[in-house]
Amino acid sequence: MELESLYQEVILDHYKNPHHKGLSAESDIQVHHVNPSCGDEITLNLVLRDGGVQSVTWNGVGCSISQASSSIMSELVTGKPVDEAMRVLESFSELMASKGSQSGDEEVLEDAVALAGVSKFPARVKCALLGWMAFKDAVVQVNGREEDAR
Amino acid sequence: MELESLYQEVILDHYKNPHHKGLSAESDIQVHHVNPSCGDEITLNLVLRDGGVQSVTWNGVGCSISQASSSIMSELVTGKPVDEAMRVLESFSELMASKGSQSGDEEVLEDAVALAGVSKFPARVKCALLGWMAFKDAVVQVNGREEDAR
Amino acid sequence: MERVREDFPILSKVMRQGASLKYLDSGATSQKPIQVLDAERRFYTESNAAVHRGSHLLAEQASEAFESARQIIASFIGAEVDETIFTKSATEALNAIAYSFGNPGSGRLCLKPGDKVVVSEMEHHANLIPWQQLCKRTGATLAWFPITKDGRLDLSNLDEIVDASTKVVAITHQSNVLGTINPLEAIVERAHAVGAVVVLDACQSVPHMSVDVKQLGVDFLAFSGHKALGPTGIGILWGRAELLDLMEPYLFGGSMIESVTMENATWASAPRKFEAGVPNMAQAVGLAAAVNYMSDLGMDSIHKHELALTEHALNALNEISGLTIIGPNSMESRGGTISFTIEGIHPHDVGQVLDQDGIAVRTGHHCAWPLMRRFGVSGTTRASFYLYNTIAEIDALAEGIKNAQKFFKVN
Amino acid sequence: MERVREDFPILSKVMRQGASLKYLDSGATSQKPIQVLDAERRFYTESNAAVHRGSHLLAEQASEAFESARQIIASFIGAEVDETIFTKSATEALNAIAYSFGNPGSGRLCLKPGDKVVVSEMEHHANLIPWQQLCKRTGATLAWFPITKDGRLDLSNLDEIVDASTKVVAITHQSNVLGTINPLEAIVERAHAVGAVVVLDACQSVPHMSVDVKQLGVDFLAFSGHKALGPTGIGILWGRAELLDLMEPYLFGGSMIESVTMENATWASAPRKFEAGVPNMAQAVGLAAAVNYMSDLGMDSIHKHELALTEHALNALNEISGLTIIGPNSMESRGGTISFTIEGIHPHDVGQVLDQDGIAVRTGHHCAWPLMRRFGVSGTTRASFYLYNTIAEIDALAEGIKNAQKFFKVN
Ligand SMILES: Cc1ncc(COP(=O)(O)O)c(C=O)c1O
Ligand SMILES: Cc1ncc(COP(=O)(O)O)c(C=O)c1O
Repeated sequence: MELESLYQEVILDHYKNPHHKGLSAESDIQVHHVNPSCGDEITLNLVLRDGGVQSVTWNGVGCSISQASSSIMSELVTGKPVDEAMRVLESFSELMASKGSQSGDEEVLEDAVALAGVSKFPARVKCALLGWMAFKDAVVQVNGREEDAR
Repeated sequence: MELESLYQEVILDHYKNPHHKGLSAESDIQVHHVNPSCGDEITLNLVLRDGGVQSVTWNGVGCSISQASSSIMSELVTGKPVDEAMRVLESFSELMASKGSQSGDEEVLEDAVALAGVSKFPARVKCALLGWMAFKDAVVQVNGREEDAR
Repeated sequence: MERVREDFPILSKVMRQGASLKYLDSGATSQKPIQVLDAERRFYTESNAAVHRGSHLLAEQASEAFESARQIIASFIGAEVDETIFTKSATEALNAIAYSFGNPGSGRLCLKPGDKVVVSEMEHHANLIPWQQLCKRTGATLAWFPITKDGRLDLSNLDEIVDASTKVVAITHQSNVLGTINPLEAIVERAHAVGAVVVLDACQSVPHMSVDVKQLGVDFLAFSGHKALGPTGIGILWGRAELLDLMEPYLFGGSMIESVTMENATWASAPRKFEAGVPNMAQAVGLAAAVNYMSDLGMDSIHKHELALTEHALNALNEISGLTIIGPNSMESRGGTISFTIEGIHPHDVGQVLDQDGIAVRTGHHCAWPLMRRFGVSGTTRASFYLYNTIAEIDALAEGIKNAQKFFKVN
Repeated sequence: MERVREDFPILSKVMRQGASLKYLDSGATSQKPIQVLDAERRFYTESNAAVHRGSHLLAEQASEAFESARQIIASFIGAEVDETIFTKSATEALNAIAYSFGNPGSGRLCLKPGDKVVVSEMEHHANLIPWQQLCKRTGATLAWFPITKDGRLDLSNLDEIVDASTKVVAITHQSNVLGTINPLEAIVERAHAVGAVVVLDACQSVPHMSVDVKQLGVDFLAFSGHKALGPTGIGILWGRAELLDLMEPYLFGGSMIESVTMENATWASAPRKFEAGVPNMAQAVGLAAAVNYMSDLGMDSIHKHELALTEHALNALNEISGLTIIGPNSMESRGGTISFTIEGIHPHDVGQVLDQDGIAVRTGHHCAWPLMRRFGVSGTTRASFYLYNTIAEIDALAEGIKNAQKFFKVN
């Protein structure tokens, strides 16, 4: 049944017990993203240190897909050099755009491959991407500030 | 052939030799009407005297139907008491709205019955009515002024 | 009502995994009977030409088809034919009014600083944002009726909210989220007492019950064709003749003019004034066919059918534990739109599980985001009914919700 | 081109007195091939649902159909998909731009007193009155290129007319009256040199020749679906991404927002920002089918076919004494639209006689009233050709004109 391929156990686990949920007291930047078609929202705090992602914390309301995806994302990128985190993000975006034709590279995406089934449901792709896009935006904004400061 | 029933000899005669065309030097009122869908225009001068139509003169550009109809109208109403002129107008409007089902009362409409065929062509009805509506408007405006003066 | 389903080819479509379609999303857009599709096609294959502009036979026939469509739709809502304007949608109709009210050429209808526009907290964005923008342009202020916790307009402060400075009261006839049918009489009476005009968003009422503009006593009314069995790309703006007369148009171009120079232009009278360009002729003809379809069934029969479905649905849904109805939980003054939340499952996930069984519902904020905030939810699941729905489809909905609860282990 | 006529059922319609239809009025609206009608019907019977708002299968399929229509149409004019906006008509598209340019929220694109908008004396009312109104709202001034006596833009004062104060140049690609194809290069170059944007009214070019927005170098482009084999009720607004980004929307409602409170709203990005409400989905799908139909034939073949018809027509008409061509009387830079007057017969009467033989032409001012004044006529008779027209139809036109002259005894 397709439903199980969409909602894999990993997803339901992350949904029930999201990681890195709850905003850190301090951050380099805070971003707020919404999905205008459904009203789901995420607030994300990012701390970068020495070219790496020191911490990603978030809060928000959303469906199982968006919550699980944000949880998986924050697990994945934390501790990685920013470059590498962005490559993971690229890889995940590609998977989401694949309309069910890819299963995802487990080496790179780890738990996130469980979201491969989402790519078959165009209306849900945005849910899966909500947290990732917030993370990307946060990185871009911090880097932009540093450029400005130079 | 329908064409001859639309363009009767009477109409072509009035078109070639329109009556009362050329504006009088003086008038109680001058009105200007356009047919916005084709750009045809008429300017009409009206003189009322003792409750009767003393003179109707007009100028303008338009198709054979609008020119002939204005010519016939001015012939018909000149010299008539205003009430009676308005009844002729009513009768003509009714004929134009008849979609080809009426042939018109020759006692009342005289030459204007030649325009009966126009009622079968919805797009031409406005042409036939252009001069008549200008006349009606002129009468209404003069009467309005008199009311205001009272 | 039993035989209508045969007129809607899409209702026999096979969905995911062989499930049959249970279309419970008519609040978003309705399905179309074959009669509407045929009317549009007949227009294109027999009388397609630009209306109002030509003297050739096709142009005559096109004009005849277009203007009789107007007549049919006008009669359907008890309006005069020249008061009935074709727009592309209800959204356009509402924006058109708001633009006129911001144009100094509209005379006493034009708003100024100190004037007030009143809406409600249950408005669809289409009947909210145009007024926000109008207030921004003119310096007028926006006020609104709050909503009670059972999803009714709170009119307890009617006289304070609609005060002497109020120029416009813009309100929905039936909520597209809650199903609430609003009590117009008191509002219209108060609005007119202070000299305000009443704009009615009738998107969710005209398709479902008998609506007569004269009886309602409102001044403007808007609805969309596509929610009323009609084609996409058409809506209706109705306004009282004497107000349309005062109003400046908002779209400028061909067919709406009286005369034009390089520097200036004057306008034709309504409805032409508000229909710039070659109009949506085929869609007008299609909407007239839709209106005829509804009239043949009878709006009262349609309404009765929907009420029966709604009562059945309320009973079935109320039996599900963890389900909360957002909106009136009784049959009093409500139509066939039911919003609800399920404890522990996000609306998107509810919708996904239902979709698996061919049950099409809407999830999210339903273009009524402020209303969501009022109820402290990010969204709801909404089932909305129309003349082609059946009791069996509603039972499937209830069953589907229970499946979702099982799947997400919340019950 | 021979076999296309079979795709257009209306072309075999029997007119007054048994005459066959010779449809020479495609400049007003085109006929539609069966492929377009079938595409619309398929949308309604297989995937009708409100786009962008639902997670159920039908809504997914509707969104897919709607968005691939956008992709097809964008490619057809060499545009990016997110720059391609569905409106109800070219008229709406042009008004939308004008509204944005009058909204302070549009920043540097908003006009102010002292700014100038340049049009031409050959504009359709749809590309004239919106700019008149914009100037009225903002205090900007309107200027225009005059027209030479053979129906060309007089660009001799280009640099004075398009001066440093010019913010917008809005011009037609091909005149709907004269058939003139305007030389855009010089205009675009000058406009950009002074920092003005160029708005192209492509209503009469996109259906008839290959148009590539990037190659033309313009900033905005508008055309209507119904003149391009597509359904009524749809038009396209194209604009450069960076300009659309700056622009405020002009219709407010569902689907165009990012977030909404009772007091405020923020916008989604283009194209969504400019498409408030449930869009004209079926018409978008129909227009994509029309575009595919044209692409399959090839725009160059279509254009060549029309040029052959035009050359034949000019020759035939020039042989008729008492006939005057209004517009270019040669094949240089002109398309298949020919306006003319007949000495001693009013256009209405010419049209009537032609109609008697099933020949459908347009008569009057063609929504270009200032142009009529320029040529000192109250109206013209206009024949306009498209891919389905034949040499025989043009011969019938010439014959018909001679009959009219006989009937009215002017020759
Ligand atoms: C040159 C030109 N511009 C604009 C328009 C307006 O197009 P529409 O009426 O489809 O909005 C037309 C057609 O009427 C036209 O020929
Ligand atoms: C209550 C209400 N008002 C306005 C609208 C807007 O209608 P449309 O999108 O057809 O313009 C809708 C539907 O989306 C609605 O339900």
